[in-house]
Amino acid sequence: MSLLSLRNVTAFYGPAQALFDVSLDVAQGEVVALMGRNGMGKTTTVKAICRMLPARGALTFDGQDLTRLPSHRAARLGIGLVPEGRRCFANLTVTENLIAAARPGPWDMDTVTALFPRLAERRTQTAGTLSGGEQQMVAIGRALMTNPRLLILDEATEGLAPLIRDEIWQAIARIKTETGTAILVIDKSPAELARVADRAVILARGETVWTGAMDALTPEVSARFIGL
Amino acid sequence: DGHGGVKVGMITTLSGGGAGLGIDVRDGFLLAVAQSGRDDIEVVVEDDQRKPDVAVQLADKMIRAEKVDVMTGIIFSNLAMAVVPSATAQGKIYLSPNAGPSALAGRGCHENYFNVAWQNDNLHEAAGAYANTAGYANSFILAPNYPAGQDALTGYKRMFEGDLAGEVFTDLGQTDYAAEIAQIRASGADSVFFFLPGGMGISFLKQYADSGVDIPVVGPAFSFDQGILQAVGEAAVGVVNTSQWSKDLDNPTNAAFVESFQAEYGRLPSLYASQGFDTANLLISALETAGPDDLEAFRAALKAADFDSTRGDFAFGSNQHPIQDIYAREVIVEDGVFTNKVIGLALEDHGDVYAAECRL
Amino acid sequence: MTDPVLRTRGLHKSFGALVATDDVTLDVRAGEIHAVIGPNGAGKSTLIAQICGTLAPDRGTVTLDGEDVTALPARDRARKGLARTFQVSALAMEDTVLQNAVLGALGARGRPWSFLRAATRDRNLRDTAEAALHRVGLIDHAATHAAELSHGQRRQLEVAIALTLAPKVFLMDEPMAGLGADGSKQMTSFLDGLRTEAPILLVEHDMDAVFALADRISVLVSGRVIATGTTAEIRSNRDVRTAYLGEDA
Amino acid sequence: MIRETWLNAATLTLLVAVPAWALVVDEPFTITLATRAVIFAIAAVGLNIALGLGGLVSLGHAAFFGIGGYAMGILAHHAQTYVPLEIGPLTLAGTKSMPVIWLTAMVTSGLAALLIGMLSLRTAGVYFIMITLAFGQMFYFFAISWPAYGGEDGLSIYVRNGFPGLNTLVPIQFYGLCLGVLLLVLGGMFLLARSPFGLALNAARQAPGRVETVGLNGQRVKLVAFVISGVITGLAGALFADLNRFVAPTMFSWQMSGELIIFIILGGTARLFGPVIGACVFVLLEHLLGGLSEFWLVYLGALLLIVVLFARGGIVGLLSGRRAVHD
Amino acid sequence: MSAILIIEQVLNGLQFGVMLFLMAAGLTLIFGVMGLINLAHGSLYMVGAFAAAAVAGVTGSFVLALAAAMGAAAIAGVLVETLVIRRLYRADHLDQVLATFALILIFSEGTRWAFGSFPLFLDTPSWASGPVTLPGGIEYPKYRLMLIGVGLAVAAGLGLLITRTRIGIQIRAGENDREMIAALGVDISRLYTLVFALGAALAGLAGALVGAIQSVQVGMGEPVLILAFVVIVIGGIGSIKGALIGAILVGLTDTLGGIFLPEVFKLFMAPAGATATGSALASMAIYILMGAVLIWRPTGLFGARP
Ligand SMILES: Nc1ncnc2c1ncn2[C@@H]1O[C@H](COP(=O)(O)OP(=O)(O)OP(=O)(O)O)[C@@H](O)[C@H]1O
Ligand SMILES: Nc1ncnc2c1ncn2[C@@H]1O[C@H](COP(=O)(O)OP(=O)(O)OP(=O)(O)O)[C@@H](O)[C@H]1O
Ligand SMILES: [Mg+2]
Ligand SMILES: [Mg+2]
Repeated sequence: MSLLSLRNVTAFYGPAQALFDVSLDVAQGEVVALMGRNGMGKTTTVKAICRMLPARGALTFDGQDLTRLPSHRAARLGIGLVPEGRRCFANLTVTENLIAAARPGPWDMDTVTALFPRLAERRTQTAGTLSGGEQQMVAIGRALMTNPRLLILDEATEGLAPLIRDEIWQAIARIKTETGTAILVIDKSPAELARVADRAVILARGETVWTGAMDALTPEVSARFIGL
Repeated sequence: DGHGGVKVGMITTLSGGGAGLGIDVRDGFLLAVAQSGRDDIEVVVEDDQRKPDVAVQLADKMIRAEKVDVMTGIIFSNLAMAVVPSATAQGKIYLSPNAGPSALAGRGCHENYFNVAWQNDNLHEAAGAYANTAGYANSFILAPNYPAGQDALTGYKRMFEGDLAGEVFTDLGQTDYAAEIAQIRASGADSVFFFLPGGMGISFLKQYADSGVDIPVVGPAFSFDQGILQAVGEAAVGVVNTSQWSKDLDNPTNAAFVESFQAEYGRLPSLYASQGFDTANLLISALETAGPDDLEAFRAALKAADFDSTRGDFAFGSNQHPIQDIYAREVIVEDGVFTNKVIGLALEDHGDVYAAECRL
Repeated sequence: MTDPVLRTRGLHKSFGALVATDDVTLDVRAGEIHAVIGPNGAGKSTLIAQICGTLAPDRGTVTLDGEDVTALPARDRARKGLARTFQVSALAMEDTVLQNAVLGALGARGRPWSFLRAATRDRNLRDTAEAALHRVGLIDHAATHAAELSHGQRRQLEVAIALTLAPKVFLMDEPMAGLGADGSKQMTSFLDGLRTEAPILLVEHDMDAVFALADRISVLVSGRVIATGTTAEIRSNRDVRTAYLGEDA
Repeated sequence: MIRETWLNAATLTLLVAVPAWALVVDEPFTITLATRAVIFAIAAVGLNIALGLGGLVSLGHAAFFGIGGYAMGILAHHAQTYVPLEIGPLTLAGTKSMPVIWLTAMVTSGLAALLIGMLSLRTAGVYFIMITLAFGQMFYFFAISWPAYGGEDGLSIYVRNGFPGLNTLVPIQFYGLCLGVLLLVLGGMFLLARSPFGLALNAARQAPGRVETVGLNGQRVKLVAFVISGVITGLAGALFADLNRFVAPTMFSWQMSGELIIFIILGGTARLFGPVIGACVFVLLEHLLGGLSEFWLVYLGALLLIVVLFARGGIVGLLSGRRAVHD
Repeated sequence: MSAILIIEQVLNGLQFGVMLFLMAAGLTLIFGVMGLINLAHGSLYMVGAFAAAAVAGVTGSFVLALAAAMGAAAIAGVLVETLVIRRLYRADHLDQVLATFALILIFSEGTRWAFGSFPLFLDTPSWASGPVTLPGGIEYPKYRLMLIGVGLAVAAGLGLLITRTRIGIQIRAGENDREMIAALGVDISRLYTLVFALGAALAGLAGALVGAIQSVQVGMGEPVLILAFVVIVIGGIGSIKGALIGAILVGLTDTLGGIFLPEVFKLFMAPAGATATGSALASMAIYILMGAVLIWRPTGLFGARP
């Protein structure tokens, strides 16, 4: 049984419909890539999952109906979010950002700073003054520290230097193999996604248009839905 | 009888901080009207929210829309200054049940303006006079820094013959008096005079009592009136204050007033209630002889002040402000209620100094 | 070779104990795209901020077209021809795309003290703005409110506003960030054409774009320029590979 | 959009029709009430240039309202007592002419706005709210304790000042004058909001960094807006004093500043007619509820609460069915 | 003026400052930390004072009165938060201003309706009234010393809560980005309700404690409200330390200004004019202080620099 499951989900921004028919599944320990051009509804799907946007349709996590839960209850079921645009708590220090919502588990201050040594150096700096990439590390660390069962990464490597990006991809691969955490990942680099993801889901205009194993993602499909 | 009805416009403070005073004036006034048994006196009451511009608007409404003949009700001097000059200029009679700013008593006096309470300086002057008789020789005096406060200190100094150990203006609305109390303690004064109306006086007295300074205090009645006294509590007991009226003044009108007010409203009347009551009775007495349709005669009837006031003898001076006795009262506890007892006369048949400037 | 259009000399900035910019000397020559790359927190954005004047350096100078502008506030530098785009879009979100572009044109004119005629009816302002929108491909969205634009469109609008200023140098902080694969491609070809108009100082982590566009690359590490050179030189530089690119780049 | 235009037209019609009706049925107080609403509307439209367009939430605009009021009070006082006004070596005669008084009110409140604005614009957000409050309070306490012009008692003027060609003592004529000023101010606001200056001001509110990077001086744009705003509010102050034939320090109080802000929010921030509708509705409520009971302010509070909770974008937002331009 | 009087006045200024902090403490939490403009804070202060006066009148116990003050204000706070404020977190600050202004009207007149127009009686308890003699022969009211103690304890407690505890971190995170902290699994709505209730309870406590030496009347909260905002802004929004220091600065300025400015003016003016001018300036002193601080440091003494 899949950990996260969306069936025919629709969602609106006020009067404007943004999701028309999204279906996707993420199983325990699986990495799923959510792909699509700019503005096709990837972030909106994430918001629907995290209950930041009201949505209709079947949305379950670990068998529980998400549509009835407020945002924090959904998160407490074990969903960890690295949001688009980082959204660090600007006036809090790096440490405070990390521990604000931490829950016990293998990810703690030590393991996160081992992953991003840069954060240990900037521990007492307020997040608002960090460089763009440093903020991105905070956002990832913050989500990890909630020790989620499903980690959602929305453009988590945006603005990161190639070296760090590599490290993040390696970390994702490690998380997948070592902890069995499921991962839903959105990223603009198909090559990187291809290395870590098991399966891919492609959105176009708010609809799921393609689902399949990563190696079934042929250049034709890519060209048609992603523009490559 | 024959002199037709009268329409009275009452603008007074019924909401917000100063509401207690306005409510008492209104209730006293309406009580007298009711007791007179006359159904040809119509009273229109409006709330000025203690805002001068609102009071001005209401006066306009009373005059233009309600077409009243007589106006009354204003509690605060600054509102009176905003309303009275133009109302009297438009030929309306104004009977002041409380405020008596000096500007309206001296050069700014008007034949249509009658003050039925006091000129603002009066109670302070009485306090100064009382301080002399009590043998005080060195007073520390304080009041808020605004016209009424400045008038208060002037009034006290006018009568007080001793020296001043200190003279301080506090902020309007100030709530903490530790600094002033320390100054009093250090000043070597043998008496303290203060004029701090409303909550300011409550704060001052409580803090003064708590400070351990035991120099005797005198002040005008405003901080020791029935309504406010319960909030000051023990701290006020024994303080001498000056007033033209007291619940225990021994005259039949007053006894009847106190009893009927209590019966009607279930509380003891205050100074303001007595002023409202007297104002109405003045009006009623004048209506016996003339109505506002004959302004000349009506003014004369008012000026005669031929009514039984709750404070005993009452007459108007040349500027149509009261000439009356002002008493010294002491705060006591009576059946568990804080109240005042008259202990003597501070000033007899007292008028005001501004009358000389009034060309009426 | 002509004089460089933009040049920094010994720029230095520290935040407490942290040296964010350490004696940075570099220049941008006419017709070139000069890329600045480096690890996160190396000081690239801080450098841009000092060049455009929103952050005062501790010491060092910035020269534009031979003129020392170090003491000038940001807006005067903008008037003299420094146009920047933001790493995070900074647009008047309630205004339309056209109004945002007109604001740029107004900036180029320099005087906002006109109180009566509608700004979008002013021929000159409107022409400049529309020309810029046309070039970035946003002209069809002129009446759309900026808040309703997608991420990529906002980046295009950023560039359009810079275009209305007809600057001497463009300063661009991560223009590809958040763009999808096709969006990046479009942006890359657009910037490629732009360099003939005015040179570009480009900060970017997208190495495909950098290697495709840059005439020269400077590598910043811990606030210090560790190498400057052509694409090929930088690609093969050992230090750069270990500090930034990784071995398999 | 269309509905908002209709709403504005309806408001204008009412502003003409109601006093006209009052004139016919001889209800002069209704005219006075309408005049009060119109003057408040002028002050609030003035504030809205700073607050709505420039995002400068000034809790000290009563300072300008009061300065305008005292400009009228002092000049008329000197005229009515025939004592010339001496400022240092300068000796000026008082005046009872509205145009002169208006000019004085606008110049003095403009100068005050320039000074206050220069100092206050160093701050932003809540700090700006509070520093403008501080300046307002300084004027308030000064006026209370300054004995020359009546201190807390204020200053009464016996006869309303004159305007060439009008008998201002006739309520409808004075009303017409005030309405004329309001229309002028609204027209100015309409043009200003669309002008290059308005564009820059609007952008300076939304994205201050952006304005600087296109080479414009956003702070100066805001300062000019603040001064224009102060000038208009000052003019309204002079009219208000003339309406009451009276000025008092309460015109400087923070409650006054607060009320101006309330008018704007109640009507709809950054809407052309928001402050007008807000002021009219507030004055009307005050009048209608005032007679209901001693505790009428409770009803007023409840009504205001309902508006904020259920009508985002104020009354204009509610009635025109469009959400607030900014949130 | 004797040295001992000067020392005593400085002490009065400090004391007044701590009292101001006590009055501002709840607001520091609600406005300073949570970033909510709550004009009705003064009403919560008033609710506390009235509840205390009512309970003290019936039971005669000051401690019970304090408990009642905190309880009543906290309940009022929870009601206000859940019924009104909660809908306005996302809204413009200006909507909060209008809504809480409306609440002031409702609270004030509602209280007047329930308790009448005259001030109520609330006095210091007998065990804390009267003066004590401090070293140096200064006589000082016992109750005020107690107020200083409570004020400092509240300051320390709040400081720890906000900077040291996870709840404090979460509150501040919520002020930055409510949606995000919720998406990380923190029940920010409940947390905010609790914090709001705590802020309200502190306001109620201050109302009762300070009400005992001032007057308990309708409208007592409004001057306090303005003062409390001044204090927080001078200190820098969000900083507890700043609020305490701001309060003490305001206390000293107000007390010493009132005493010394008239004296200073007497040096070169006629006494009557000097007293009037000095007093006039003294009443403006705290606003001049706030203006000067903000011109010098646009985000207050300890506020976050932009
Ligand atoms: N706050 C909003 N209000 C209205 N419409 C929105 C809002 N946010 C996004 N949209 C619209 O919803 C659609 C989907 O946007 P979404 O952010 O989910 O795209 P995305 O796939 O994440 O794109 P990108 O790769 O650019 O991040 C877009 O058309 C966008 O314009
Ligand atoms: N105001 C500040 N106070 C303290 N440190 C700061 C401040 N601003 C920036 N820094 C630090 O200076 C360093 C350089 O930051 P900068 O934003 O210039 O990096 P960058 O090279 O642009 O990085 P990225 O590629 O991640 O955007 C970072 O370590 C950052 O944390
Ligand atoms: Mg997205
Ligand atoms: Mg950067």
